Amino acid sequence: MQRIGVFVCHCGTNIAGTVDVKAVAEALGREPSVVTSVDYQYMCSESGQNLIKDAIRDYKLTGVVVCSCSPRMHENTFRKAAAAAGLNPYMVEIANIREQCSWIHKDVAEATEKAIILGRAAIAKVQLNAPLVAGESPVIKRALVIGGGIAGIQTALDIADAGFEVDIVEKQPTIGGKMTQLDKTFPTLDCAACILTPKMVECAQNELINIYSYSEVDAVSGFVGNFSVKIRKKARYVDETKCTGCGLCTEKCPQKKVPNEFNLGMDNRRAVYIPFAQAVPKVATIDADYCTMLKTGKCGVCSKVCTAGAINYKQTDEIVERQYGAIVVATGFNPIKVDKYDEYAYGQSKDVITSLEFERLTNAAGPTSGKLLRPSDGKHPHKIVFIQCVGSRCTPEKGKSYCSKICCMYTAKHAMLTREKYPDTEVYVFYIDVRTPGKNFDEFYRRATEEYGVHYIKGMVGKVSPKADGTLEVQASDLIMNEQLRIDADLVVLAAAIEPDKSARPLATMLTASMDTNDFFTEAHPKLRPVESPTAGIFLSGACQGPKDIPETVSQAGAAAAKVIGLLAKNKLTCNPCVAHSDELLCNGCSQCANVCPYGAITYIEKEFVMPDRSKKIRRVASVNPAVCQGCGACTVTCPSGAMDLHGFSNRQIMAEVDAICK
Amino acid sequence: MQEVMKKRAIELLSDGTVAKVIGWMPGEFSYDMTPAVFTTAEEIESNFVYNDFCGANVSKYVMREQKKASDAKILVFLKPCDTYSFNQLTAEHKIVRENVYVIGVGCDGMADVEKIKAAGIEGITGIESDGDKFIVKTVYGDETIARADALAERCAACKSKKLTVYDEIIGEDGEVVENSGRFDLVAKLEAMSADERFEFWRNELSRCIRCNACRNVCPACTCEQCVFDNPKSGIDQKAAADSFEENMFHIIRAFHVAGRCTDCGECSRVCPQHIPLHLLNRKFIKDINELYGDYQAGDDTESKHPLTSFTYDDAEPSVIHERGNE
Amino acid sequence: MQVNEQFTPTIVAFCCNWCSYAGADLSGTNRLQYPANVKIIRVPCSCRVNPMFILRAFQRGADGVIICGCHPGDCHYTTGNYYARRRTTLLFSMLDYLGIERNRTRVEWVSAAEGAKFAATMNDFVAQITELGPNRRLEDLRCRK
Amino acid sequence: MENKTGMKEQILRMSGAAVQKCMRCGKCSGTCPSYDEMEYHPHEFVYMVEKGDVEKLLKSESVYKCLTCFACVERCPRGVEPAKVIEAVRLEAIREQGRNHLKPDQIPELLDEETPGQLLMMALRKYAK
Repeated sequence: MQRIGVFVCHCGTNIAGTVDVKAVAEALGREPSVVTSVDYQYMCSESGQNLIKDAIRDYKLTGVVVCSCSPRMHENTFRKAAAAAGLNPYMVEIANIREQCSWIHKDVAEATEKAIILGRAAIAKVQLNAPLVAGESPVIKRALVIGGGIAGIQTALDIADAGFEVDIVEKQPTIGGKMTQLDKTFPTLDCAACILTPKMVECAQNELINIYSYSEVDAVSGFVGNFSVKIRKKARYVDETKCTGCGLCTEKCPQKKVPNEFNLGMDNRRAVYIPFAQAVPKVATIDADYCTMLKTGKCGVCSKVCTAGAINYKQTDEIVERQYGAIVVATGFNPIKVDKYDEYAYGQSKDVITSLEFERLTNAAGPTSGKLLRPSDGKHPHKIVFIQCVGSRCTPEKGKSYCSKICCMYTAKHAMLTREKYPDTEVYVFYIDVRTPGKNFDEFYRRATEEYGVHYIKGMVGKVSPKADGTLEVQASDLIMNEQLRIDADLVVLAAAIEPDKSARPLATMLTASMDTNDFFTEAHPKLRPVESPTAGIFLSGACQGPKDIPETVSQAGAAAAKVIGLLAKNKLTCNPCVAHSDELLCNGCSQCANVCPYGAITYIEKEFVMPDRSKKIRRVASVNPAVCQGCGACTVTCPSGAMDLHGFSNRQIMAEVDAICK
Repeated sequence: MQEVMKKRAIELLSDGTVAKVIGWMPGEFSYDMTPAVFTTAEEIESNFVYNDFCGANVSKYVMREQKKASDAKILVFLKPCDTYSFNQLTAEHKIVRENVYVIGVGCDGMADVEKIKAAGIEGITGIESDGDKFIVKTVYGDETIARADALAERCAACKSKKLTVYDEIIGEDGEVVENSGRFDLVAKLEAMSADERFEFWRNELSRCIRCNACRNVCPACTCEQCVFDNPKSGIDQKAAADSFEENMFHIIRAFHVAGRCTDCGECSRVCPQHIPLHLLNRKFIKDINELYGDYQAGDDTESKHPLTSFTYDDAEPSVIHERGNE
Repeated sequence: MQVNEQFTPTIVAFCCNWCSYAGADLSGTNRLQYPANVKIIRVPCSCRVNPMFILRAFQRGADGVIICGCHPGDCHYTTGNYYARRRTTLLFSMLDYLGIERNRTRVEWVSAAEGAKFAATMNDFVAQITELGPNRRLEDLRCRK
Repeated sequence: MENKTGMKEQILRMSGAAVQKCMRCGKCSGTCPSYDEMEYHPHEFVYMVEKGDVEKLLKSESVYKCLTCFACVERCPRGVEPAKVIEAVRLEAIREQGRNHLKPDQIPELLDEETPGQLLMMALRKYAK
């Protein structure tokens, strides 16, 4: 039998003005198990709290009901007071007789009656309360960053800066990501490599940062503060510790016809390669799909020329298992494939290119050493047409439903740079809307038209037809002139939509992190928790969460790092004790609860039970990880047998409230 | 058919592939075929039966046998509708698929003995199928009855004759039946006024004697302990003391199996009070199909059922308030 | 027995802690009135509302039950209200199918900023239930007042 | 005004096209082979029908200039189907004039499996004078 104390607050006249608090205290004092019931001016004040503390000691209370303002206001205050008097804080319930009673009613009799009923409901609930103890779990003080683009790099640097170890897993042979392929960056036009490579070097040199390049995440288990991750280090057939990055092997390799992915296949590399000069780690990698030695066993040139003896044809994939307290996803994006849009003739003409290919054509380290030349004949293009929104803002059948966000700005950059370097070139940009919300963005776009004379045309290109003379006939509408244009262009550049990297979906499954229909990771809250995944301990950095430009990516990367640091700085995590728990004797292991859990908090264990006849039996039962569960209760309703219940909001507690209200 | 099945069962039993066989044998009367577990060739020889009275869904018996010994190899004969329940039980980890050898048996619909009796045929000892007729064996000699007149209601509105899981097939595999008409009665009820519906269901549910046969036979009712039997649940009730409790039990039971019910119709078959309980389950199935897209529980063992999944643009609950017929 | 007296219905409102309960608080802070016969039960999320609770309320004498949660897409637990939406839709449809007045139940999405909507919703719902009259089809006679 | 919305509804119903999905990119007009022949262009059809401004379209020769090649339908990023809107306006114009050129009994012999039914109907209405 509980011993319950009821404390009715006047809140000055806020409550006492419309609720007869004395009558409430008196009526509730007659409820079963209530041993004391008093009213007071301000319960939340120091002396009000002391009143509660004294009553807990004097009456040996096992439960407390405070009739006052909203629990969202002072539930914690009263819980702390109870704890100070030696009562479990979760034995306190609040009846909200201010916001949900005195403030909305004028009639005193009516409001008083309602306050009594709300008090009764709280008493009925507290009758069934049980002391709850918040669990604790240790935090492993190391973070994992998945993806080594600018997002991952910035997050890793910021975490390391706070003194925590960070591992970066990057699937390519080098970190750097998409930004390494860019020429200049908008709106300031600094060179991408100049601002990125120092950060890459910093990562390599920072003692707290460990880079797993050419590696992928194979499996993830555990929970916030305590993840265990299997990392597959793919065989690169070069001993990273020995290779000096001299590059001799990449010059001598006889296999010269490997499409160079760094230049998007616009030139070739060798079978053993270093993606680019500033690669980090600067270590050669052998492409097993093309290496003659690995395929036929005959060649071995690279091994012969390597003075460091770093080549190892017998290398195999290696799995390392490491523990982390937090995981940051920074898997980035890719441009979509545009060959499905027949009307733009991407597959038909070499001179229809994507914007990322255009970046390579204008980059000094690119296939043309930075000279803008047509891929088909190597001639300088005099008329260039840029097409916006290729695959963005479409119906799901036609492409991506979202705006890819970065295309308007980089196209303005491309147009501007082209006009600056080659003033004899006519540049047309076909747009639906020009979207430039960002600091100095609209000014930048205006400069493209006002200072550089780029022709912006409101309208869309309907068709690109390659002609016999090598030009491309661009048929488009000009919506403002209300006419149809035909432009004979030398080069057509498509601003392809961007999409999350393909590796994100399987990774999300491993992390039990949720994704939207476009495979972007979802945030814990779209406004208030934008860099956290709903799964505790998983954080989001960069374009894996949605299309982003570089400044935005870097700020999000820093924000994610701050969240990680906040987590790793703790020695132990205190869990919310109002979490789900499963009655193993009732659970039949059907897995429905795990299907609705947004946090992956429910796992199934094979547990041995002693049956009434003393025989032992192994049964599959649900097990809730209290460190991961957030206490939403979705599982409790899915469970038909009622094996799954929620501490603090149990089936019986809520039904007791219902009963008290309806009586 | 029965002989082929018997032969195959004995083969698999004697070559050690399986240790138990789940099928049917006569119960109290020779027309109430009951699920049965056989462990020897002799038992099969003398008792195993498969005929047009074998309507009972045996999938749940696999679960029961595996509960006794999860590693014992079991042979089970499943009719098409039983395979859906079997899949659903597998999906919910109630059956270890690897330890079961499934022989799918084709089915053309089962006979309803009540209908045969109602046609004045007495002393029934057996049944045979013959095209669009059933030949009913009786102590007074053979009688014939048109298939349409003796077919069980649920088989007349059969949703699928397709075997969704099997290791081998005896007989013919069929297809999913389009336009089975199984929702016709639900639609008819929906078209009634609220008063008429209330009247209808009061009339039906007030007959409930809480024998729990529906719950015991249901392949989706697999709880260790039912909420209605658990004093700790706060809603336990042994017998319905009030009309509310009659409603409560059946609403909650239907809700608990919603999305998981394969529409096998066993609940209505076993109800001694002849309450059309399947109309509750079918209402959920019809709503699910209409609101969230066609879904058949037990089609496979992978997909999440409609109540444990969602789409961002699901219908709002107000659709219920906005549709016709208050 | 109340005969010819003004019928005041008993209404149970399940409100999720993060949006609707806060919305109810806000309507209090703004002094927006709604009838006193609406009593709120705080639950962590609309997905915590078990059909058993709804039936229980009717059994014990409630005349109307309303469930309020975050707007779809805004759930504090990301997905809770999506499950609640399906469950309540199907349950309400079933009650309707059994001939129980469909307007005794309702779901509304009320955000923490929508104090006015909360009060308006409650006023509207109370009026609706008052018009429907006492719950007789899903009550437990033993609990009749 | 009422008549205006009535006409719009009628055209939307006939065409089954979702004009409200249009994002005004002009790709339909950019792709239209009949563009120069037309007074009102595909994107204008979509926009004007959405506004309910159908009268001008009904009177315009443009409705007969559309080749029904469906390039705009094929390429519209938003699935608006401008050609179907134009066809619906054309039908409306023909109906208003009481000049239905369609002889139903001629259809079966003209059908073959390759020809989209809708295309055939359009051709009949346009050319069977």
